[in-house]
Amino acid sequence: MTPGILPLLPLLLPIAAAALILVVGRHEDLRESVTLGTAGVMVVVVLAMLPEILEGGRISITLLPLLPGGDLALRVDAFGMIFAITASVLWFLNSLYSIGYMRALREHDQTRFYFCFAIAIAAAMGIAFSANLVTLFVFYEILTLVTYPLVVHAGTPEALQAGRKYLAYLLGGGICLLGATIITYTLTGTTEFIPGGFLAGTGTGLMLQLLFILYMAGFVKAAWMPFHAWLPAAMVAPTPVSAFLHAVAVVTAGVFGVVRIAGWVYGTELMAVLGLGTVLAVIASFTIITASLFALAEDNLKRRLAYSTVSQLSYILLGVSMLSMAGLTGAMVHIPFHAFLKITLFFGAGAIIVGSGREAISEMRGIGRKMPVTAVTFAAAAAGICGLPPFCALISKVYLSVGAVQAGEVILLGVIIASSVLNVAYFFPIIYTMIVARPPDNRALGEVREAPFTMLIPLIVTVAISIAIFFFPALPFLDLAGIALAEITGGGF
Amino acid sequence: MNPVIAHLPVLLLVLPIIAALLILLAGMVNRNFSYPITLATISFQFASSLIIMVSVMTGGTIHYYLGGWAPPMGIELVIDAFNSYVLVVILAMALLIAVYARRGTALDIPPEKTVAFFVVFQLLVTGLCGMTITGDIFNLYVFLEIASISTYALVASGRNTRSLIAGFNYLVLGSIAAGLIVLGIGFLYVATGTLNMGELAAMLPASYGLATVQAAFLLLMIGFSIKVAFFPLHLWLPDAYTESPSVVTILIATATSKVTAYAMIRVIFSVFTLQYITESFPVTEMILVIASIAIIAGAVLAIAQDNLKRMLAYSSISQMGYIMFAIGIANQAALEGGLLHILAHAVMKGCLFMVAGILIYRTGTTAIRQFSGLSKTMPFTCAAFVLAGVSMIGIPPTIGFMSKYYLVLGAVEAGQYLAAAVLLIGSLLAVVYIWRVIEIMYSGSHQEETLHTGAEAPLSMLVPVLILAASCLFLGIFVDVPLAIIEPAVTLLLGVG
Amino acid sequence: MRENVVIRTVARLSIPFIQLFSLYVIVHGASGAGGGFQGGVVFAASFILMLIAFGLSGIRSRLGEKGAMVLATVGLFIYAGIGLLCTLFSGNYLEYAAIESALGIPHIHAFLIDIVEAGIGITVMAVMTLIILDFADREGMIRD
Amino acid sequence: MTEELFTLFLSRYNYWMAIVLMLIGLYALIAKQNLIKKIIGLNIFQTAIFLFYISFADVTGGTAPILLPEGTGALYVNPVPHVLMLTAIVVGVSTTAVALSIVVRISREYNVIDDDELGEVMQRP
Repeated sequence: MTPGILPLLPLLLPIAAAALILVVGRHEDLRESVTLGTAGVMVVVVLAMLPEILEGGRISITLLPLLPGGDLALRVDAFGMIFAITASVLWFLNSLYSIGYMRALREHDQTRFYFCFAIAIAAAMGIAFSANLVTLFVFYEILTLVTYPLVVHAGTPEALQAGRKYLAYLLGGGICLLGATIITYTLTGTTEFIPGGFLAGTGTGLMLQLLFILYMAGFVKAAWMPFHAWLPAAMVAPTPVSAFLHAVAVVTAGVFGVVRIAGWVYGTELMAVLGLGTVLAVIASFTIITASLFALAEDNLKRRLAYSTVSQLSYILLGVSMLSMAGLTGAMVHIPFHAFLKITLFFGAGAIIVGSGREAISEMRGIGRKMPVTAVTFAAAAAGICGLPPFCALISKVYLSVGAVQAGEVILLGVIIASSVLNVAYFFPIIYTMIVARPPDNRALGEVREAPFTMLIPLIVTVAISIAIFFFPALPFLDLAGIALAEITGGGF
Repeated sequence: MNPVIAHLPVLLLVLPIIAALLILLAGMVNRNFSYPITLATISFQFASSLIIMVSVMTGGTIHYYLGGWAPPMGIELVIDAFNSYVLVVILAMALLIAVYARRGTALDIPPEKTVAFFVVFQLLVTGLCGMTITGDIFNLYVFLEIASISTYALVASGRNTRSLIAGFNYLVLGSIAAGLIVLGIGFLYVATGTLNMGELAAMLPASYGLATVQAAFLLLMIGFSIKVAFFPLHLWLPDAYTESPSVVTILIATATSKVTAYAMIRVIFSVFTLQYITESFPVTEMILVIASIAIIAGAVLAIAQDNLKRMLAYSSISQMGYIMFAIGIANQAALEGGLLHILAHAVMKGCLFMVAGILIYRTGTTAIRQFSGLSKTMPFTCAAFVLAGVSMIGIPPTIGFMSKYYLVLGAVEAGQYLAAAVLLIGSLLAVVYIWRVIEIMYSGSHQEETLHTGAEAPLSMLVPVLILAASCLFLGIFVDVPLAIIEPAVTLLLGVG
Repeated sequence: MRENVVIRTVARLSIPFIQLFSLYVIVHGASGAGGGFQGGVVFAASFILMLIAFGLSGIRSRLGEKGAMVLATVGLFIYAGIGLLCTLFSGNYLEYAAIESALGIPHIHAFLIDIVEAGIGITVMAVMTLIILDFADREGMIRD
Repeated sequence: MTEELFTLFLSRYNYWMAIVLMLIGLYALIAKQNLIKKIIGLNIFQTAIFLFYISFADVTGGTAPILLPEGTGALYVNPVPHVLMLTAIVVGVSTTAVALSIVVRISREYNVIDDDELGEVMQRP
């Protein structure tokens, strides 16, 4: 483990940028250059750490002695790197996209918007690089708080209502996480993430099981059912925010946390002994199927995507619940893979809002004729989520299926297959409506036009990345997952 | 030791009393002279408290015998880690409030009363200092009454005539409390024949079994509970906080309540001991239960309020429950949390009440629903409110979170999972009442007809607010700075038995 | 107020004695029962009598609000000054023995105590008078 | 039995008196509507405490605690509670002064000094 200040940069850069954004707030171009520039540098900084991680190294730095049980400490490891790369790359694309989106819609309070975005990405990086539970918790709460102004950006009563729901769920979850952290500390005297876990041999079985439930309640950001309601509600936010919630940071932080707890706090063996895999499997399966059914019934495009996210996140939980090599690999790589595809979908939805002002799927008949790029990329990403080649999600789904088979759980395999069918069932009508279906009459598409350039580039790039990953899966996500798994299992099962 | 530093403990009390009368005399010459003298005196007190704290941290506990008479004959000033910490906290708050008071008094205090106001203000601060550093329990009572009587007068000093009734009710309840306290002190004296806290602690264990000592304990507890407005003895507090002039509200919410809580902790742990409240006369469970009820009830009542100051007042009842909670748990982590919360609550409640004062100053209203759109015209004030509010909720890395963390940690270590849950639920309830205000501030448009002026607060009011808001954050991040003095303080408190 | 010869005459006769007695009580504070506080209150009581007998102007002509405030301050300065004087002689606050040993004058501490008691007495008397004046000086209450 | 109780009462009658006074004071504080009467109740309450202190300081047959020239072994009462009560009296006087001045202002502002009537006056807009 090498010490270094490199992990600090992804945190400090956005915070500095946020301050700068406040200062130059009036000058739009300058403000947005700051955002974009920082995002670009962030990607470089994160990637600069990649070689060392790929060699199996870790970079760590202790910032402050914060609390008993946890200094404010950062440690970059392979799994954190997966999240960090995903978040930083997507933030860059998302920033580019939001500039187009926010300007096209002439949104108010853009300075506050970019300010909160910058802080939020710093918090996401903090979560990715946190070395212990306390640090994780600190950044987790900050993330909740700074995304709130983004969610209620519209300022309408509806948005405020959604914001209240958002806060209630996430802060409520945060409190559970705090309780769980403190109980963990009292049990073990540490909260440091240790590969393979450190809870084994402490506390009674029942206690540890309850503790796990508390952790799950804490990671309500993973939007598992029945604690998912905040996510569809948060769809009132501007689309870049939705993209941020669903792909870049927020829900990702939730599932990231669950994997961290499973691999670095409990450890797979203890999870198996306590039967927690089963608990998780039940939750995940229930969520996957139910959320897909909910998605079928939604006509609002963004809300349908939200339920799709709820469902897809539980794939990751499902992978964890298998507690096997293949399952965990699938879970870890599904985090970035799903993120890249889902952000494309949200970018597409946003582009449709900007280009046509429509949010209901039923109103989008034939929209693809006027917005070809958007429609095609949207269709591609939707197909990707369903698990079709040549998109990255196929890889993670294969791993998950293999994991299910290896675990001998036919039911889990059934869940995966059933949900893929449901995915197709709720995505293909959209694609059909947009591309194949004829517009109701000739004038219906009169005001519809393609979204601005800055919004299309991110769309194309994310699709391209998801295809590229399909062909070169090892770089870097599968490799990183492999290293992380080797860490927590001590080299193999 | 430098002779001036050696005499600082007594200078801290004597010079400000002289200054208080100087303010009176200077005010007779010219009304404008009184404010600078107040500011200078409190600055002096704050500087001395810092010096005292440093010398306590380096050289250990300071004992100062008044008149050269060693106890039990004479009165002793004792400054250890615990009270030097409290001293710095309240004087820092007093200094910021004094800065704030220059414009802050303009609305509430008639110009011809400002001189008297600053005299009593100065006496209150000095009384609080006296309470903090005295080592004699009867002397504690005397300073408590100096502070309390000043507070009654200040509460009733505003233009708002309702403050008179609030002040009178506070006076009645406060005097009953003082009576109970002095009766309790009498019982202690009967049981031991001394009034010095150190000697009491040494001599009391021999008579732990006596009903006299139990009666003394209960009388003192009830008396102090009224003074700190510990639920359900809080009845005076909402009116007193709501109706008094803003500056007074800030002062009693941050300094008076903190020092009274200090006195209570001091009596419980340094006069009686941990052993007494856990073994000889087990009351910790009961304190814990009542504190838990206070936390929830205060927060629920706060949610129900329309008036910002009243809401913050009920929130104070809830937050004082946190400090009592620490007493109820009575282990190292919880008490560290409780002591940290003294600082945390002073800083954040000070900030919130200052913001409330600014809003009254600028808009003339305390009705929460009329604050819509204020973030546009008063961005800094509203940002400060958000930061302090977030700290009140207990979001990391603010100071409010740190104290909450220690309290929960203490509760979990003591096996009180239910109590820990109550504490966490209490902070969720804080979200409801704080966020309601934030939501209104940051949404909606500026309503011209309800608001006097759309300007940001004057600088002399804004700077203290911003300092406090920043402290909420930075004291949280660099929490090891206050903890450096809190840890030895808690060790001292727990180690006496 | 209607003139009442009996009250005025009695007051005129007794006030000097009351005030003299108060001085006795103050001076006696160092060595016996008594002291500044009691003496000061007795002195202030004479002003109450004066108020009843001669009305507000009766007191005001002798000791007005401003005068009382100045006296209160002066009394406190005497008390605090002696206390701080002790610290100058490297004693603790109010440690008379320090001055005694430094100057080598025996029994000076009794003298110092008297001064301190006098200071306290002046302050108490002035403050009590101020309270009396404040309450008396209201519309519809005691008038001339 | 009754006789014993009576003896117990008599032997400690000063404390009982203090308690009775204290209760009278508390009663006045709570039950009286007139604010001035409340203040009187407060004073009675405080006086009861003074009495209590003075009572326990007393030593049967003791003299004043003054150092006599030849005074060795003289039985004297404990002076400390007396001194304490002196201070407590000051506190009591100050409290009363503040309370009275508040009541004076209340009466000037509202023209009533009765708690109930005050409540009614406050209800009016």
